[in-house]
Amino acid sequence: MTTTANQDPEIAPTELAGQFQSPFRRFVSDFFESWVATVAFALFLVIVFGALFAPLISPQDPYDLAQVDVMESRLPPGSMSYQGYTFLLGTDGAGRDLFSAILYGLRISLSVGVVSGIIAMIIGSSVGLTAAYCGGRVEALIMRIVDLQLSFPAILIALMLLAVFGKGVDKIMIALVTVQWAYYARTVRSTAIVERQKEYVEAARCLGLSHKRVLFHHILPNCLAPLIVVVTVQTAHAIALEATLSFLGVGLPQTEPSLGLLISNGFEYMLSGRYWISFFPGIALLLTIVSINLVGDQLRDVLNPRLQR
Amino acid sequence: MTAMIETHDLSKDFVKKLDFAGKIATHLGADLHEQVVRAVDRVHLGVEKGEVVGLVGESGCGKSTLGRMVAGILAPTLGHVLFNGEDYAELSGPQARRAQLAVQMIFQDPYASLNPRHRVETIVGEAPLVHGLASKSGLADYVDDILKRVGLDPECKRRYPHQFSGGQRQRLGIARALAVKPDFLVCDEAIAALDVSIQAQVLNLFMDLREEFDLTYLFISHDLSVVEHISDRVVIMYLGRVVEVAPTEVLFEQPNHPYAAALLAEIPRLDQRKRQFKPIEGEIPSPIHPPSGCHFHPRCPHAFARCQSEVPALQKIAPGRYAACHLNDEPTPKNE
Amino acid sequence: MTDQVPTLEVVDLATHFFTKAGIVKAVDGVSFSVGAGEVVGLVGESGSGKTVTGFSIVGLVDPPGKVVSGSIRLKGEDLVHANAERLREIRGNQVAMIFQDPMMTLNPVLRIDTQMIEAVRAHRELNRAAAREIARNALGQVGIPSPNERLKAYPHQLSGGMRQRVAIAIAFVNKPDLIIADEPTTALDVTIQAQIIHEAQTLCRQTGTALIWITHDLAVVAGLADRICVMYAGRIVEAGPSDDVLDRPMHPYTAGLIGSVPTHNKRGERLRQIPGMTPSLLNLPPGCAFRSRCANAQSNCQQTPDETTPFDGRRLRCHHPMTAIERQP
Amino acid sequence: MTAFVIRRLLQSAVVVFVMSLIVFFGVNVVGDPVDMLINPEADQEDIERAIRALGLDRPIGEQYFYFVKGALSGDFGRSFIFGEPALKLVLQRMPATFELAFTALVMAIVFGIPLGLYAGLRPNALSSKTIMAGSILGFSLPTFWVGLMLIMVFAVMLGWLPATGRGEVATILGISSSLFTLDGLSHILLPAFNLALLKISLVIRLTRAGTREAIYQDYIKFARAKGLSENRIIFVHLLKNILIPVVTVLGLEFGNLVAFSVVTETIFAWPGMGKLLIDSIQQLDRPVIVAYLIVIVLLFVLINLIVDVLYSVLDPRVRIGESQT
Repeated sequence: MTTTANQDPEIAPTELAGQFQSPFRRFVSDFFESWVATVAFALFLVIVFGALFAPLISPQDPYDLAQVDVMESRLPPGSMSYQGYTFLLGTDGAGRDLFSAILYGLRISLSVGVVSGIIAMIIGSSVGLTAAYCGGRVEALIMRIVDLQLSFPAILIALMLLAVFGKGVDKIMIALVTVQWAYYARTVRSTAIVERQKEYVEAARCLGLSHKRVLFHHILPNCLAPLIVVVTVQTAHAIALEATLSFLGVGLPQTEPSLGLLISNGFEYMLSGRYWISFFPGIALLLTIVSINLVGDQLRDVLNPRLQR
Repeated sequence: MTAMIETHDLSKDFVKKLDFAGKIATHLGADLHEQVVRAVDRVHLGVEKGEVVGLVGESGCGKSTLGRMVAGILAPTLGHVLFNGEDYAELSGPQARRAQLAVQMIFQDPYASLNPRHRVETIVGEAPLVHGLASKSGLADYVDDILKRVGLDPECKRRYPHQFSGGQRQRLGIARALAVKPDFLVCDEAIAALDVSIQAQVLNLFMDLREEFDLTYLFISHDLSVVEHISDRVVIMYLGRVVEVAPTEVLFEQPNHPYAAALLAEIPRLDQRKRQFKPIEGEIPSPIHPPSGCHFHPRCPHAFARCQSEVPALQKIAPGRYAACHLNDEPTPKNE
Repeated sequence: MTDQVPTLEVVDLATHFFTKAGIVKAVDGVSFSVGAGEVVGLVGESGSGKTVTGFSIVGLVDPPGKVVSGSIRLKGEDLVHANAERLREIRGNQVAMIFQDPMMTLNPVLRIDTQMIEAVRAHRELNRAAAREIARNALGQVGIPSPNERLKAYPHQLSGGMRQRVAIAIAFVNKPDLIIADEPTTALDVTIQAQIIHEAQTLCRQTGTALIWITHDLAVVAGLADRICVMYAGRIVEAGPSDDVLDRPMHPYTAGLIGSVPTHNKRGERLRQIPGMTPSLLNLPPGCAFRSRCANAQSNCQQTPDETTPFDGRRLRCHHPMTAIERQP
Repeated sequence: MTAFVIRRLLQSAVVVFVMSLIVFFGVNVVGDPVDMLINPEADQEDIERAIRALGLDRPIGEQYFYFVKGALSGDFGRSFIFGEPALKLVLQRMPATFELAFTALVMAIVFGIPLGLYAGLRPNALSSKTIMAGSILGFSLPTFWVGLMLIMVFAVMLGWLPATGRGEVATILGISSSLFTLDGLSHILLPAFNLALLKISLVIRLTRAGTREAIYQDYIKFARAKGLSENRIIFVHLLKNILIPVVTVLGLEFGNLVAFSVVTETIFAWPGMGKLLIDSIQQLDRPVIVAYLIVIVLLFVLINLIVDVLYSVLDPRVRIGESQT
């Protein structure tokens, strides 16, 4: 059942006016139609905000030795500090305020995830677009590599790389980019191939427009929707993967305490019932990933061409 | 006088090559072959200036492929397309561009043929601006003018395609083509996807524009009544080959080729009531494995031995009429 | 008129879709009947409600659609209030359907024999072998060569025309009283279309099955149907014997539709087009839905026209029907 | 079909070749092979001897040749820690990992398919929405953290299930597994569920999406029009169509489970290959790492091969399409 604008120019040209909406505004209003997605998006903004302004919000700088007292270690949530503020989420084994440590950890987790996600997206989509554009042997070669890589789980490839390279922020970013670029390449290429075969591309070529113009002005904008969905999913993956690797002790070094490391550090206190040291950083990680995934889920629905009216 | 568009021996093959593994498999005895589909097979076609030529055939007959080669979107495997006597393949620079713009195409699917991310003004105005047919300052007026001529309100030019109905979108597609001042339009099933009442509107528009812009059409359709209505001459294709070419009235009066005859007998017509449908037997063969000789022989009620072995040539049977059927060479009359 | 109970009688049927954007009155007050052995053409453009009418009869309207009022009687039995199990018994047994796209109607991962045998066994207590025999005969009846091999095939191994024949064989396999064919030849080529119409026509004549042929193509029903119902925006605007309706249309829409079809004698002339677009059924205002496109429209067209019977066998919904003079081109 | 299998075999061969190159270069070129392959506690003379024995003084091509030769004969050197052949160590741990991955796979099927089918058939029911919300959560929960929480709740707080180890192992028909003893079962429950959680979510989403898509297909409607019972429509017509992609994905996910067991095994101290790998990475036990990587690459290639063939057997469109053209 089509419910699109059905007026005729010869009869009522002005009747269309009420339905005028640019694709972007339509997209925005569709997106916020779901309250779950709206809440998730707000939550994600709060998390990003907390991470960005961690030094201003957190009661203590957990990595300034002058502010941390070992005597205050492993205090349960709600305990008072000597300085007079409350340890909202308790303290860890070294006496750091967990709430502050989580905010600082979020900074690291988010930046590692997002930065490597962006690099992977740039590399992956250029490669994918190149494949779709060149076709033939270049495409076959690129897609073979992509298929090869995608047939192995991300964590395995990351472990392989880290086993060779060792720990470090740069190392883990290399690992994350290596793991992720192939997803972007595959998505962009497959969408571009579909778009390339549509009649509007034939029409553009018939109109004598240059290859470059057709590629960047006609095909690329139509590949953005699936790309955006993959960006959200992959960013969530990257954050989770970094946390996992750091937890396993092969990711970030102790000097860069991301959420994964915080959880790992709390592991040893778990069996003695001091749950909060692992629990709260885990919740922070979970909320970050859930909010991104929920946003991605709604994006998938809103941008799905098959569901579009 | 040279025709505006001519094709000489025009052929298009679509090849699905065997990969390395396939080659090994054939060595091991598997029955695999490189698949070559000859979608268009040595087609000679001429369209005079001002003429409307209808191209008719059922699915898989290669009519769309032929149309795309004429429009310069697909490169032929063999043969040539000539525009005003000049070969597409030999043109370059401004001449090539001129030829490219002079032949435009109207597509079947009013949804897929418009870029969903572009506004109407971009869809219609992009090419004229790129090719310098309109100046940046004059573009708005240029686009308005064209929209009016295809029956669209210029007010709507800030809109996106999804805000239009199928018929309006097809008008947009026509406006986009007209914007580069073409001489020749290839209409590929241009009204097939539209509702009956909208079909009539667009068909009328095509006829009006023909007068107004002095256009020449290659009108591709599977719908014989539509082709009969608009065309001066009709070309009938079957499995990649032209089987008959004739002026419309003559063809519909008395088709020569048995396939043409069958096709004409089977179109449902408004003025034929409660009829007993007596279809020709058999399916349309796959273009991958077309029958030998005359492609139509397995379904043809008049087929004889020669039809299985020898491809009938398209030959002149009367002034302006051509057919590819061995029956025309036989002294014996058709056994009706 | 006979006092016999018609095979199907639909009275004042209304099927609405309750969408987020509003109520779509896809079918809004449709009445017609089909007698035994009769072929009725249900003609309309996209969105006219012809398909929904077909699905309403067999109770297969997908949510958010719902039959909201009216009655559907199959040989006197009420189908609107029949329970799900009774409807299931009727479907495929007393009323069968043929769909538009033969490439999509057969399950791609099940063999033809599975799909035919289950259709037989859903309604008859038969063993597999007996059901298979019936299936084989049914395939033979629709002109499928070597039915034994075809039974073992998967749908993708058959051409579109072949698949539609299989679908027709399945529809006829339980000798139904009524077949509803929803645009069964639209996706097919002209020569294949003729074959399919031929098979359906012959089988109906042999078995006395009533046939509702839903289509947008007036020319097809002209050659096939005894009676024609023309639908526009969810209502039947005109109905009557085929010859009568096609030669002397009274509703301006019917006349416009006929004028839109290119024919021999209009070659090269401008067609008599209907201006404007088919209206959106979403929140359609009351009144004659055609009035914005109608040359005869006057102020009283703001009120929905009632159904009238200008003469025997002819029904019409129009305040200002065409006169004989207006019909001249 | 023949061409299909040959194509897959060729591809597999290429994959193994490429991966052997990557592992070789990773170990011998990017890192310092002397550090990586020779016990750091060896004295100078031992190192010299080992370099010659390993062929590290030869040209790179020749080194690769020796690497492949060693790999083919199953020789990846001895573990620095255990002093045993690295390959033997890895293979010894394999059954424990397989047992874990297999149990998780079964859980994913048993929970995932019915829940997904249910949610797909009644998309608007509250229960379905709950299932879908749960699946998003399951998708987002970091495996390792869930593992910790499972231990905390079920082992520490409630004390119902053991937190670590594999438990008692029994041997039936030559297969030793902890699945055959009650104690073993109680040990495997938590880690298997931990490992399965992500896959359950995945299967739910896949099954639901497949159901949602299939339910609107004409063939389902046609099946209804034939008057088939709802059970036959769902369990024959619908399920057969959606199971093809689900089974394919599940096959591939088995490999994924084996890889992800690295995390679960570390948390639950499960004595499998994954824990061995992490221990070896932390203790710089390079021969074991190399052996693990090669084994897992072969495993993946094998799984992919089996799944591809399985898919073509399941789907008649692929099975018959190939032989006809």
